[in-house]
Amino acid sequence: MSIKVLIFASLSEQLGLSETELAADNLHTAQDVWNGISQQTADAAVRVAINQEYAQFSSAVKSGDEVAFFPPVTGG
Amino acid sequence: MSIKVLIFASLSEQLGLSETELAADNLHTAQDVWNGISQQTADAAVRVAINQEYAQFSSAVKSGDEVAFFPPVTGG
Amino acid sequence: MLIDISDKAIDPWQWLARAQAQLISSGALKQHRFGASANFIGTMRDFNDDQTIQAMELVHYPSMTKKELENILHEALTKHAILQAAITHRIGKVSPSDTLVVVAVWSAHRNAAFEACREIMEALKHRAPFWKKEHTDKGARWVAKNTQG
Amino acid sequence: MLIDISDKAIDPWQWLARAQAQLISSGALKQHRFGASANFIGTMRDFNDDQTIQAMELVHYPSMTKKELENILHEALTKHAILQAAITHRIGKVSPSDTLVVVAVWSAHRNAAFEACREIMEALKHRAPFWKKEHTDKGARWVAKNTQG
Repeated sequence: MSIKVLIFASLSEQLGLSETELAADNLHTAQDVWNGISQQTADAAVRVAINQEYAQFSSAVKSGDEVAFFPPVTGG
Repeated sequence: MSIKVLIFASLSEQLGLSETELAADNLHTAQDVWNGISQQTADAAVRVAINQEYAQFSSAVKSGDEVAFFPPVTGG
Repeated sequence: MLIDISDKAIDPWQWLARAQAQLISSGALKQHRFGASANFIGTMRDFNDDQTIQAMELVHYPSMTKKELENILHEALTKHAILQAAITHRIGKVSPSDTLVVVAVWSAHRNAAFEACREIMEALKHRAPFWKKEHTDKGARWVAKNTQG
Repeated sequence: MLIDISDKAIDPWQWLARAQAQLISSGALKQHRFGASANFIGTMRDFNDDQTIQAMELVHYPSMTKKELENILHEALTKHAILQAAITHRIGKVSPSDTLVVVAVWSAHRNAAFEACREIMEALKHRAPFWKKEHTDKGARWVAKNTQG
């Protein structure tokens, strides 16, 4: 009963973390997941995706979800 | 002392003429050149070029010029 | 700028590769300095206005074609923040799926390339002295005017 | 649609030629039915924000990249009168003048191809989960955000 967390690019370097698993208990939103990996408030530019789709920090999460945090994308 | 006249595409077929030379005497405008090759009023869609640049029927012509008449272009 | 008129089949991607290589080797386009290239490839379809087209003939006014295409590219190079631009256009007898025209623009950033490429195509369609004669089941006919796109 | 992610050098014109051939042979694109193709090629430059870039690293979020590029092409195919669309994007270590991205759109008429190609590139730049890390004289730095074009 866990949530997989991925962090990419500069954000991963800042947090010193690229991937982790959190116990799903008491994690109701993406914000809760963020609070589980960082004591700091997320920069306004940080994006969140739940199961590979863009979401909000207020979006619901559940056990088995993959939640990703990353800085503005810079592809192309 | 002449003006070279070129006619292209459907207009050339309508007039039965693709190229001719007209004596430059009394030819002051592209309209005069048109009158030298056709008794009919030019269709509003007919374009005229003088020395390979778009012009008007009222534009001046002189001996040595190349004057072309053609229908709307359909390249590309 | 680079302008070709071809009475033989155009391979659009080979032409694009060669055009870029030629512009770079002549010094007209600096490698490592363009971040964007926008291309347009026009291809002959086998239908138009609900009629099947078997073949087409493309005629032009050679000396004016050259001048007008130069004018069009010059205007694009002046108006937009682009580095280079190139055109090739087919003439003569063509068949469905043949390439009719290729336009390519190189720039540092994408917006200028997109805008210039599109404007060059619009200008070419409205100003370059080419004419199409379609050969259909019911005989040959001159195309009266270009579509709005 | 056709989506490639490549950790090897992309020859943009070979990729375009192959993408079109593949879409035609699979029946996804009917030969003789498209009159227009708009392409965009993004290339690595050797400078950015006044600094010389020696190399760059492109990382991504693989499973989301695939989904998001599919979403982007699906939206373009739904919104515009286009017949097909394709993308390839480079990942890994890249050098100046390497191709980073190619977008191609096929349609009956040119306006739809131009508009869709540009919108796909904008969407890709703003939504596809790729990140660039530049290696400059002064060390490595993550690109903070994409330019407006």
